[in-house]
Amino acid sequence: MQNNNSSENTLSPDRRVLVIGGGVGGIRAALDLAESRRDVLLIDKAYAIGGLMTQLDRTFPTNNCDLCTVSPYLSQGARERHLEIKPMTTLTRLEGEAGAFTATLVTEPRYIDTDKCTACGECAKLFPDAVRVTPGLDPRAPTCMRYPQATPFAFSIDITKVADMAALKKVCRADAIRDDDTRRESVVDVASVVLSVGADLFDPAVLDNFGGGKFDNVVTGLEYERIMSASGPFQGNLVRKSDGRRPKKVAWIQCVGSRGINKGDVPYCSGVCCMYALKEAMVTRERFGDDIDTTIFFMDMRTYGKDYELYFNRARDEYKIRMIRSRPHSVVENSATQNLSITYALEDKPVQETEEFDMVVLSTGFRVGEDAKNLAGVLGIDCNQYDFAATHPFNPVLTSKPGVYVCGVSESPKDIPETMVQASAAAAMAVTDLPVVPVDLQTEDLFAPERDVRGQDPRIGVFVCDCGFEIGGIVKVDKLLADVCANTDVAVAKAVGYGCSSESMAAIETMIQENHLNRVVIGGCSPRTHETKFQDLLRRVGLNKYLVEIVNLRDQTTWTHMNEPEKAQAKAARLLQAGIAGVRKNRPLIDHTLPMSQNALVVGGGVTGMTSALTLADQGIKTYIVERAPALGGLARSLRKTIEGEDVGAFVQDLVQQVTAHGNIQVLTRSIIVDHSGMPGLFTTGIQTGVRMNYMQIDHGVTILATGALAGRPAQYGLGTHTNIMTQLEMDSMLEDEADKIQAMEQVVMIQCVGSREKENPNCSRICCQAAMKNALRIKEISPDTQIFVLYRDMRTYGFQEEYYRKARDLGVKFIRFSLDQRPEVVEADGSLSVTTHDFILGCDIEIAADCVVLSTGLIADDETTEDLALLFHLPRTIDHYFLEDHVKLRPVDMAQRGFFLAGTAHSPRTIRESITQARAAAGRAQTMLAKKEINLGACVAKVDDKKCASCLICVRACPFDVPFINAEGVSQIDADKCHGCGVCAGECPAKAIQLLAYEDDQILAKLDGLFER
Amino acid sequence: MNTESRLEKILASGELAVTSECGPPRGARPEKVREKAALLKDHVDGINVTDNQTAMVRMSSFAAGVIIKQMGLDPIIQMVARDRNRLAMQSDIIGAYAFGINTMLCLSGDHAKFGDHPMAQGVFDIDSVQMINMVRRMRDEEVFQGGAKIDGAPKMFIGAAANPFADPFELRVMRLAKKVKAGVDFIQTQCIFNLDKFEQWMKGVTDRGLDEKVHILAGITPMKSVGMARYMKNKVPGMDIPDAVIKRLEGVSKEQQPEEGIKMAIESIERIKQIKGVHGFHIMAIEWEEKVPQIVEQAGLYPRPKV
Amino acid sequence: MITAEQKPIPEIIQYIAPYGKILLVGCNECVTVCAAGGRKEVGLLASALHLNSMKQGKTIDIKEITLERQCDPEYVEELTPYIDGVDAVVSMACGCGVQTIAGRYKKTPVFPAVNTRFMGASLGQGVWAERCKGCGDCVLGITGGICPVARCSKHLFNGPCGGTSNGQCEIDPDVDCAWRLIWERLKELGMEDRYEDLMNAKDWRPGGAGGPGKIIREDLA
Amino acid sequence: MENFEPEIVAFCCHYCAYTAADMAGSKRISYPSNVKIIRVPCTGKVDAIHLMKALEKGADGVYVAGCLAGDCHFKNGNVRAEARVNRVKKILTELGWEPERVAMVNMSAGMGEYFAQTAREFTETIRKLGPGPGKFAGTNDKAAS
Repeated sequence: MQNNNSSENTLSPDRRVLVIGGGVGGIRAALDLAESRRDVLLIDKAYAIGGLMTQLDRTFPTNNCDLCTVSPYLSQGARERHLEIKPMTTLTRLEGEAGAFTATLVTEPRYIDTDKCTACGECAKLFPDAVRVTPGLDPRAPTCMRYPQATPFAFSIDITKVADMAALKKVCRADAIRDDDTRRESVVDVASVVLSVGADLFDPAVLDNFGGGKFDNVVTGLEYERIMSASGPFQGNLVRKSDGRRPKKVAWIQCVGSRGINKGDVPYCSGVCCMYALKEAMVTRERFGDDIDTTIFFMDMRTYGKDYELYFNRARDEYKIRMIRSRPHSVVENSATQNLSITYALEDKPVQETEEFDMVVLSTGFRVGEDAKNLAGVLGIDCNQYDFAATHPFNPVLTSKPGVYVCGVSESPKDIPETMVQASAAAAMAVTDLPVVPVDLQTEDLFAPERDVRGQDPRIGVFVCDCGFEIGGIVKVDKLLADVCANTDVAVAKAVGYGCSSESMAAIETMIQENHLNRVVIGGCSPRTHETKFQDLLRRVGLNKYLVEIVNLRDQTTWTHMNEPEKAQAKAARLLQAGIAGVRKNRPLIDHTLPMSQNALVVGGGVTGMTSALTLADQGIKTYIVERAPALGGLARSLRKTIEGEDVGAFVQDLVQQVTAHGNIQVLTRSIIVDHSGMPGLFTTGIQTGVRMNYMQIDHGVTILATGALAGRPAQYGLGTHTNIMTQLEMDSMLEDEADKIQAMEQVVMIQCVGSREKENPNCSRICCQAAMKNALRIKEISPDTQIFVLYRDMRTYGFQEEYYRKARDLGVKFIRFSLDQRPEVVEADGSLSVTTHDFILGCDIEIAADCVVLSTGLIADDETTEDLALLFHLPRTIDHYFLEDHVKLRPVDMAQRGFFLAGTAHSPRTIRESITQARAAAGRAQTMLAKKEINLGACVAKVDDKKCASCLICVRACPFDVPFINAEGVSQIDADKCHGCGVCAGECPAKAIQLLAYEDDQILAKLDGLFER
Repeated sequence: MNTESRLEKILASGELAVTSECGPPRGARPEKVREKAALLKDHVDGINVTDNQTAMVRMSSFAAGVIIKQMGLDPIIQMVARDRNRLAMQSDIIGAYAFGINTMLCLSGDHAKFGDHPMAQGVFDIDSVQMINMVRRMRDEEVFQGGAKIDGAPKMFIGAAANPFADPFELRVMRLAKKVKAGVDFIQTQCIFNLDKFEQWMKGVTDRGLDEKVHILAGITPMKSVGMARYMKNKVPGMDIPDAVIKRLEGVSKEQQPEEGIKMAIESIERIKQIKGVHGFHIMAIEWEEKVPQIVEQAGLYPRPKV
Repeated sequence: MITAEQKPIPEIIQYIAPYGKILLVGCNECVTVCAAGGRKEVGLLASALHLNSMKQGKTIDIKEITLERQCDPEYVEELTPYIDGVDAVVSMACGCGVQTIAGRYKKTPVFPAVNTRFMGASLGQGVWAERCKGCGDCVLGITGGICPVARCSKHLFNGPCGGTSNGQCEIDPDVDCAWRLIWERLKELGMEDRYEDLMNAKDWRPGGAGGPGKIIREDLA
Repeated sequence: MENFEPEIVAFCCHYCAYTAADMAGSKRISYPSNVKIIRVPCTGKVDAIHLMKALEKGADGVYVAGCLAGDCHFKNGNVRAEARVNRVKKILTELGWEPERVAMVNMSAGMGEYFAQTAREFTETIRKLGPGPGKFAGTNDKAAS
């Protein structure tokens, strides 16, 4: 690396983005950058990247271990060219400014030459401590690989724990152990930095009341997940550390170390613990059913994310998890049984209860660690009082230092979906410090030349993943493999653990090469998620990627027939046989490509849409904003202040100005979308625009949906019947415009969850608790004597919002909980209002006179708009009419239909700040797609056999896209670059002259044969 | 005068002619033919004998025509192109003429689909216009259709049908012209209920001077009931029943409907008499032959002139 | 093109009931185009016959083959290698194809699997309509390009009859009155005056009345 | 025929039904293991012969699962598929087999529960109908030998 210390900001193309931290956030940011063909250097202080997520058993709300979906992408295809990973590396100095930083890095010695290491595991095996994978449960072993899907796939040695280096070196047949390895310093030029080091988890040992770190059977949430995990210390057996027995009664205690004021506590909410406790309890019930009782002790149930309320309802109603609203006082161990007694108080009972559990899980939250604090110092960025990186209010991923961006828990406590969104946003922002014109875009052929397998007899390799428990826990993989060996052309049949782990992928590659395999069957999970991965594997070993069949043993067998293992076994065997029969008929195929349109369409001209458009336009992408209303601005135009006290109006006005002045943005107001055609990367959308509704068409490669949501106005609690019954949004305006009215109020009652978390709209609107706090504090500021009552169900002031909640309580705002079966009643008598509600603590109904009743009405989906667009664009929606992203966790702003991205309140309710983040993320994701410059149409296209064609025109008429035509030779011609690959023509052709490649008749019939072979 | 036809003579005399219809029985019952014909005796100048009407098999029009002829009445035998090829037609024409039958009507015939033998092959060797031409040449040129000379040519007074109401309306006069060109002597029209439209058609006919070349007999059918009117409106192809007709029948009780129907038929005749070019009436009282004399009388068409 | 429709399967089953080995022959011409007897239909019929024999508890051996054109002896000759190995032939071609096979292989019974319908044109996907009767003496030149023989239910040469209602044929409201069409077309062509030309009685001999039709091209034959 | 376990093939389109089946999996919604899925890009690809051959080869029932009406990723593949399913129903009827052995169902990608419900219902339908054509093939061989 050249040591170029030039002071002028030249935006040299040699510069790249430095991503610090290899957790999911850092990985996502690095992948987005690499996919956009920007060079990126990812460093992590650990010996392998992956971060916290790799240690989780499964993640909410899907309850999958989706790790396997992320990690293999790190080594995938073209991205490798742009992505360099340096584990065991830290940043020690950062000089220069945005666009021209010089970073000094230090890499610690691994003592293993990763180029030589085959990851055979011998070194680890011969050290009786074995491989350590569980943080906090086992002592550190000298040789360590963090988790089975680790990248880079190599061991590392803790030199301080090695007693006999010679003996250790002798073990390694690959001669990969290097005891002379030393720490190295390097200097790199970077244009921008993305900080994503996350945070540590709180260590409950500092608290003396819960027994964390003291009692064997008190574990943290993360430890519990390691115990449950198939790759954990007990191979997935849920047992107590004290006696190895399976617990019968497990309790979770929420907010351990969070939302507290005592010694060792932090005041903020960690944001994720409610969901992960629910998840852990649900997975426990899923696996052990009624054998294990599960109880969660909580203060407020904070399931505020998209569809999280439904998850909570399921946990409570379907999984019968006991929910106790109480913060326990203490946990006491019974010295004989190591059982644990929890003492707690219920809000409606004067005396405390004591109950015994076999195991207690402490839901601990996030703390910024010392390393992260130091790193902030090295970066020179400001932090908030809790040491999280401080960010710009309307630019939520930008730190106080230009060119340094932050995502994930480094910025504030958050869950994986939020982290992924922020990571994509940070990546999109980091790009702005790079030259606008992306560098080389030549075709990136990274793969070995293809072996010609035509004419060869099939030599099939069958590799079956156990996917931890997901497959291997239900069916006998050995038996499956023994069965498939009956096929004479199956040359290899092997179990491969987590088949998508780097280790297994490498092993499969080796087996393919050593056994000269020319066909591969993978028994694993869904081809929808994993086909590309294994196709790339084949390409790496010089096999055409269409010579692999993925057999969906997990999603469609072991998960669905988990209670009938024998039937699952039989079905799995049949499916594998179908896969084998099918793969025999597979032929090498060539993918077809088309140039991609470099324009973007943003639907919706609110803050989200404008932010997305600006992000794209700044990167030289021609962007159209289509807005239904006569002016830009959306719902934010009716909002005055954020909870932080920022002026929303000024911000929106500035945004509108930037958008209208931007040369790459065309704004179409009073416009509606009327038709849509094309394919991802080459869309054509028809728009009627202006007062006259003139028709125009836009060509675009990507579409961002930012259509927003509507402010809810349910006819509840007398809304609309009395001027003094208003929404929080109206109160927001009143606070700005009519302070005198506020001063005249003696008592104000706020009612939360109005029209949310109810049967008609089951989800949480997320923004209302903070909106109530914002307005309550402003009322108190204007009129300190005004009494405020907040009637709530759960206060959901997640993250740092908790601080405002605390402040409101300090200022004397009264919080009275209510439940749906005893809702408050707003009564009007002679023009004056009063609210009656049940007080659980007093155990009776109370009546509060109210000068003003403020309803927290939240947001509701714009059903009409999302329905229209969903029909036009063929997009899925949630049951409550928001757009549905492709994957809640891994692709939170991508839609299932490629080329569509989603941001803002069209996704789910969220604050302006959160919408901005999502807007940037969507723009970033859109850029990753546009950066490909061409559309891969795949090889699944229709092919005509001229000899058989009767020129009957049936294909010409049947094709939904008008592709086939009768050519000069008098036979049907289907151009591969136009064919969408649906196969309708092949299904209709009366001469059987058309085959859909990759789904040819003989392949389908062979699969049927495989299913019914006896 | 080309033929011995009584109808031709009446028409030549300038008097309004009256014809009616007799559907032969669906069985070998000559008495039924006689009964029906007897009802019409003295009140009409010719009795149409239908030929497998509505494609239902009936006694042949030739045979029934002979029975009527033997009663001393004047049958007009109908012949449809559906059931016979040109050989059969010509032999039947000669045969009929040999029995003294001198008036006939050339028709295409209803499609077999409507009858009791929908599976039958329709012959349609020649169409009605070609049939007219064939019969005319047999009479005037004394040759068979194939060209050979006839020894004893049948001298038929040739009639045909015309439907002024079927569409395209503009073709209806032209098609009549074609029939005239082919040699038709008289025309019996489809039942007339829409008098305005009939007048319009007749205007077209007279404008072209066709009334000089062919005798138009206006088709009259008395409605037995409102049900019959509705059926004809909705189910019978080429029929034009104005809503007013149905309304008028609906306006009277069920018992009075037959009488009202007859009244309407008479009113129609009265009005049509005023139309230029109409030379007579063809009264089709479907399965209601007994009412024909009443209509003829009340319409002032009785007694029939002697020729 | 010649159009055809598959026979009811029970009828086909009845034909082949006595036989165990069947040669099922499709044709890649007209019957492929009208989706009655091409390669695809051959496959479907074979499968149907298998399903049937399964029900009967029997086995049936079906060899599927689709010829380029079953009405040409050279193509039909391609069946020779298989013919001795089968008990019967089922042809999915039009009557011409069936007879060509029957004429070539005298000892093997051949059964039709389709009903040959008419010479028709395609009106769109999956719809064919009769357009020609093969009358041997084309009048389209004077009827505005619309055939009264094929498209008038009564083959009227001097139509329309009195049954036309709303421009449709009396036999079916879904059938256009050919003479209405002829008239409209003549008007479009400015040839209305031709309407009143009397069309003489037709000579049906070239269309089959003169015995089985045959064309001999002396320059080619 | 006691303990008859029908063998069922479901041709599922990639975009909707196959995804719905995955969804059923990730939600751990169980359905009869009798149902075995063959993935196709669009149900419009499913040829009548595939359904016939499935029955011939041993399936007791076959269904095609595509996108909801109007929602086909390829515009109308699901409509084409339904027409072909109806054709096969007609053939089966002519042959004296129960037309209920083949079926068309429609669902969106998110309808994991419905996928499972459909699988359950179809399996029950076929269970009531008893073994399909392919099951008789085995007995034939014995009869023939």
